[in-house]
Amino acid sequence: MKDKYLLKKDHLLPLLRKLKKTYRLIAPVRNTHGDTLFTAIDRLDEVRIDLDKQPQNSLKQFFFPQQEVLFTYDNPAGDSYHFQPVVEESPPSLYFGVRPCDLSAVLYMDVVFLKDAKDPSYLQKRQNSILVGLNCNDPFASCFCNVTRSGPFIDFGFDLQLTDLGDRFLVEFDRSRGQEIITSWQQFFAPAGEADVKAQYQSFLEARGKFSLQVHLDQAVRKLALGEVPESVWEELSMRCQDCGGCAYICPTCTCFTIHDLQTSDHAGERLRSWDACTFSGFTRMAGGHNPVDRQMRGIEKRFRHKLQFDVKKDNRPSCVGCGRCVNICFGGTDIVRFINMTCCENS
Amino acid sequence: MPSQSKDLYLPRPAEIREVIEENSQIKTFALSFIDREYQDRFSYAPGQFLMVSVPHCGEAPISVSSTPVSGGAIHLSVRRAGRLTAAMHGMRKGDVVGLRGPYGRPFPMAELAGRDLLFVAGGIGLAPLRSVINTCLAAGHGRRITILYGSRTPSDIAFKADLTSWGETANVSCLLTVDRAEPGWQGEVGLVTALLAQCRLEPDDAKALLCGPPMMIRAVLAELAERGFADEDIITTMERHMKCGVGICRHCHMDDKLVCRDGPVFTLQELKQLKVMELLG
Amino acid sequence: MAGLATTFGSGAMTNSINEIENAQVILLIGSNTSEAHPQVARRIFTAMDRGARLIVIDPRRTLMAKRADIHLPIRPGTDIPLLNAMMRVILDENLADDLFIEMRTENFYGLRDMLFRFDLEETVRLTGVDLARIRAAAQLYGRAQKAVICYCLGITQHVCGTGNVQAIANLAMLTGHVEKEDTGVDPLRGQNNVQGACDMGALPNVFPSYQQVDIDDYREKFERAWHASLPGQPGLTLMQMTHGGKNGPLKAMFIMGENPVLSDPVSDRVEETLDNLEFLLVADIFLTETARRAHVVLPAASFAEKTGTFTNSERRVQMVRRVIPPLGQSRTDSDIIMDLAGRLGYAMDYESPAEIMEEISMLAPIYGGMQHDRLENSWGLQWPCWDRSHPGTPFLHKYYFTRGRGRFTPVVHEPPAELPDDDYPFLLNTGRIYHQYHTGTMSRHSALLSREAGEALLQLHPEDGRRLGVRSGDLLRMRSRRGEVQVKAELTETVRPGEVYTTFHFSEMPVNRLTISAQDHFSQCPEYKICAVHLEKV
Amino acid sequence: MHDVLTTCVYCGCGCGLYLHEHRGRVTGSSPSRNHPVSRNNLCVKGWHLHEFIHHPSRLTEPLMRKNGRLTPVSWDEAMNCAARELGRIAAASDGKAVGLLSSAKCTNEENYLLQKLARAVLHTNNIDHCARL
Repeated sequence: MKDKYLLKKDHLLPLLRKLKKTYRLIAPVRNTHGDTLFTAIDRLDEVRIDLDKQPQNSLKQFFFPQQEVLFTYDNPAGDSYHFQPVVEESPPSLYFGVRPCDLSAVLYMDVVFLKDAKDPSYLQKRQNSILVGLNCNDPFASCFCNVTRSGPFIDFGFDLQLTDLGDRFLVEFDRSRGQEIITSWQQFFAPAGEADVKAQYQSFLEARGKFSLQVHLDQAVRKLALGEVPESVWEELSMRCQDCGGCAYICPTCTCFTIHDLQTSDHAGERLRSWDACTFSGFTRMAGGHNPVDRQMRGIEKRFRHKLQFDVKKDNRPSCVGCGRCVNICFGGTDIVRFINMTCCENS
Repeated sequence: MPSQSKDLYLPRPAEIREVIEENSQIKTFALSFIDREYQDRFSYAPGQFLMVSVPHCGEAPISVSSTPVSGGAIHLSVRRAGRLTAAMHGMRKGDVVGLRGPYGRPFPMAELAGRDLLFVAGGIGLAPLRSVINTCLAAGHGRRITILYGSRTPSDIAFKADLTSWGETANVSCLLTVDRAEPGWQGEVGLVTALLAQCRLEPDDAKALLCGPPMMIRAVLAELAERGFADEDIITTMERHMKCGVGICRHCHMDDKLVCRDGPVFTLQELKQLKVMELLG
Repeated sequence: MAGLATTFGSGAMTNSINEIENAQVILLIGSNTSEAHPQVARRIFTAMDRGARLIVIDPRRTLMAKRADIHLPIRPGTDIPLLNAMMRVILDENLADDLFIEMRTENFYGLRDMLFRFDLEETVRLTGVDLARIRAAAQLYGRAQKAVICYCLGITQHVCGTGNVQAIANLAMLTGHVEKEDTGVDPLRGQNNVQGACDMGALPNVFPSYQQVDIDDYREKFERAWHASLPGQPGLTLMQMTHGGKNGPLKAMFIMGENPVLSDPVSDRVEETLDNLEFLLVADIFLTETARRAHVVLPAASFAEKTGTFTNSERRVQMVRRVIPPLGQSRTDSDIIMDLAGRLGYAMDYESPAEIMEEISMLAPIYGGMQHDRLENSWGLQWPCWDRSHPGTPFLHKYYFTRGRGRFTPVVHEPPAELPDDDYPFLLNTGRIYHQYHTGTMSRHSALLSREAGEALLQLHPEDGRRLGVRSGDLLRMRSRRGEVQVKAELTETVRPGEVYTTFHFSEMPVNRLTISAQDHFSQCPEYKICAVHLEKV
Repeated sequence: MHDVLTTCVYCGCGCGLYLHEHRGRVTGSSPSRNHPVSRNNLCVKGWHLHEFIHHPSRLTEPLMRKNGRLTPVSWDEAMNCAARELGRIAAASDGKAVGLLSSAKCTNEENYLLQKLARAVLHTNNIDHCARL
């Protein structure tokens, strides 16, 4: 088959070892405590790459760190004020084992950070990235990418994409950088045959049948668009939200941030950008104390409307990729799945 | 003048040329970029805003209150509200702040030409409208201009020089009112809506521009609707907490709109599509 | 925690945090859980989603109270009458667990006699809650198979704090709600390592693992281990040390990572005490209000710059790991102590915190099996953990109470030390808020937390607000017999008329200038929760 | 950039969380998914735990009061003074006039050492911490 290749599983580690010479390698690593995180790998032999568990972090923190310095300033006397951009060149990085949900999230972040104004820090990191995807044969317990249409398989957005076919991976590429890798390291890749492509499709069909959550996303989207979500749902949510911000921080597509100055001496400081959550009351409170949004009532509402109503209106798709990371982590039990289900059963 | 990508968030130093004390709460700062060449190239349109940096205080959006004239000083009228504006009020001629911008969708100046214009402002709300009025007058706007301005007390009346000069212009009528009179005040006392009742308006051929506190906006909107103004002929500006100014950070969201990018200037028609607190009782 | 030690034999959470989500009934008393212990609140909400019932005893209508099935809004300081009333209902309605009482406890008749002696109506009147609600709560708790009581500083920070805890323990034993998984009595510890500091013997009367200093066997054991002769008299408590005043017992203090000027009651007295010391040594990460008064201030490393262990509220001992080297010239507290000991002529040579832990595990039996290598690749171990083969103890008192039999200790009402009167008509309660922590040393240095909650607010009922002519945001002058502060009002129905609530996180509003130094007789815990104040608009 | 599992320093829940180190600075904090307490989420304080670590007002050098003002000094000078004064007062009073406050913020190992310092070196049981506050 044209443009489709096979990579023996036995050859994966040797390939990564080669790629690591050119790129900083970031892959899901199972640490000694039992957590799996996307980790920048120093020594391939000292870590355990884990393709069986969902990494608890997404790629968000690599392209849009929790906290970063935008620039430094100094103001030695009142009559001068200088700004010095912080140039932090991110090395060419290869992200390996990126699931379709996380890949979709990166594509969403591209829209936020690069569509109109081009965020320099994001752009720099994104331009230096190679995304090697991994289709999901076995969705995890909290996954619902089938209803957000961002998985379990994806056919665009990656540089290289792997599908597990047992003892081998089917390898596809979407962009020239992916093709370059295949060309440069052709000893690892053999052309795929029609049977392999059929096997891939079979995996896809089977994967679609393996989701355990029932999430009626379309119905919730429709009700939001029509303004049919009962006030009682918002009331229940606002009562339950404990204001931790965790849903936004853990979400691969939540990109709200705040900017503030950190004074480092009498006459100098840094301007920092850090993650923020639209559920916080300080997110909208203006200088002087006036707040156009009542957090108590509307904090969590804003977030769900943004993801399932406003982004759908704007881009015709929700900004939830169904990765399930927020499911069951809410202190008050109001994750997006719970919200969708509440919305759907309220009518009946 | 969108900046290049690499310095999207990087302010440029600008020197305070003059500080005009409008009232006890509002000061107007006349600024120009220290980089002369940049200053000469810099342009903006009425209704746009700049992100102003003050050392250790971060940034705040401030709308431009001057008329864009090539190389001319940029006026920012600042009401003391939080930490940054308080620090700015302590600054003097020769001090330096950081500026980036201009940002936001300006007033539709082309649509204003050839129409009667009604300006209704309260307090600091006159700042962005001042930029529009002076720009219209500089362009030789020939139609009738009505300016209604409400302040809390006579000593809170800001932009006095402008108000005087507008009052002396042939096709401009300028009416003031205060919430509370002080000794010596001969003028009106009451809400701006009362002034509105005195005005002759031709809603079919006029545009109304309002800017002020939400309470005032709501009252004026009700009155204008009654007088037959169409929603698309009523234009106002929205104020929100902002961080990036360039449509990324989402602090200034109003439903699917962002005030920094889709506003701050909106027609009533646009606002009615949104759940906007200022319009809801 | 003295109350639980005398009744159960061990003053710690009997359960693990995760067990709470399996309980059928949760009784919350004196705990603003959703703000002070969010992870515990998360378990409570999960339990409720699985069908559990929540009873909240709190004078304020906190978020927990709003979500409760039964909220008992008691008059502050009347926990004992309320708990006694519940126990009386349980006896009257035959909901006591007779078999448990017989098999596992002692002195039941002492409790029973006391409960039958008092006038129920009269007792209920003290609490300000109606009997029907108390009865409903008692029935709910008494009938449950798996029930958990969580309490916090709202119970202990009273003159009758120990009595409050004993009453809670009585209630749990009366119904057999202890010694089982998903069932028990859980004091929620306020600070990340307050449990560990107690376990380590940072207390005037005990060595590590609660071995009393005045028992010769224990003292001799430590004398042998440490090659030093040790004092056998229990020492001074924190309040005795910080409230001595001009002629206090101390001439020198070494304060490591605490800020008593802001955290202790009657701040003026603390300042006077510290200012009159001949020598004050403070080690901290920031120049706190206390450090500013020191003769020598040592820069300490933060938790991100050192290795060691913390013990959480559920007795879980877990690793703290160094992420970066100490900032600037700062040093870890252990390096500081070892250096100081050396200069005082006593060699403390530990090559690592792991070696210190080895010494601890040899001397503190409940930490017997806890060495860093075991803690390193696990989620920690819960004490007691007697030896290296012991898996740790998720819930306490299985088969028998630590002290043998659980002892019923009848307690009766003791009124608060200071109640409102004509001159000081409001009752002031103090505590924490969600976004800030303790004296704010750490949390106030976070930009986002400070944005969310940047100043102290005084919660005041709208009715009182109207009477005082005060709106939200107005500045109030708040005065007690000991001092005065200014604070912004926040009108809210969370508090009841006549009662006000604020926090002690903000040094600009040092509320502990107002609080009283009255303390519990046994635990010396100060009565932060009740004092009388006068309010006026500034 | 690397992630280090550690334990939260705020309340008594004891969440397990990762601190993210980037070029010598702690730039982020996130929960451990499998830790029995944190279970993949933290409260708002935990999520912002990294923010105070590098705050510019952190103490970075020993200070000693000279002419009424706290003045930067060397470790040697500070520690000599501390040892001299504590030692003198402890010896003169047989430990009775010396008091130590330990901290619920410090590690078990540090608490252990401080009470050992009190008892074995300064010969006093005057040691306590804010357990009741």
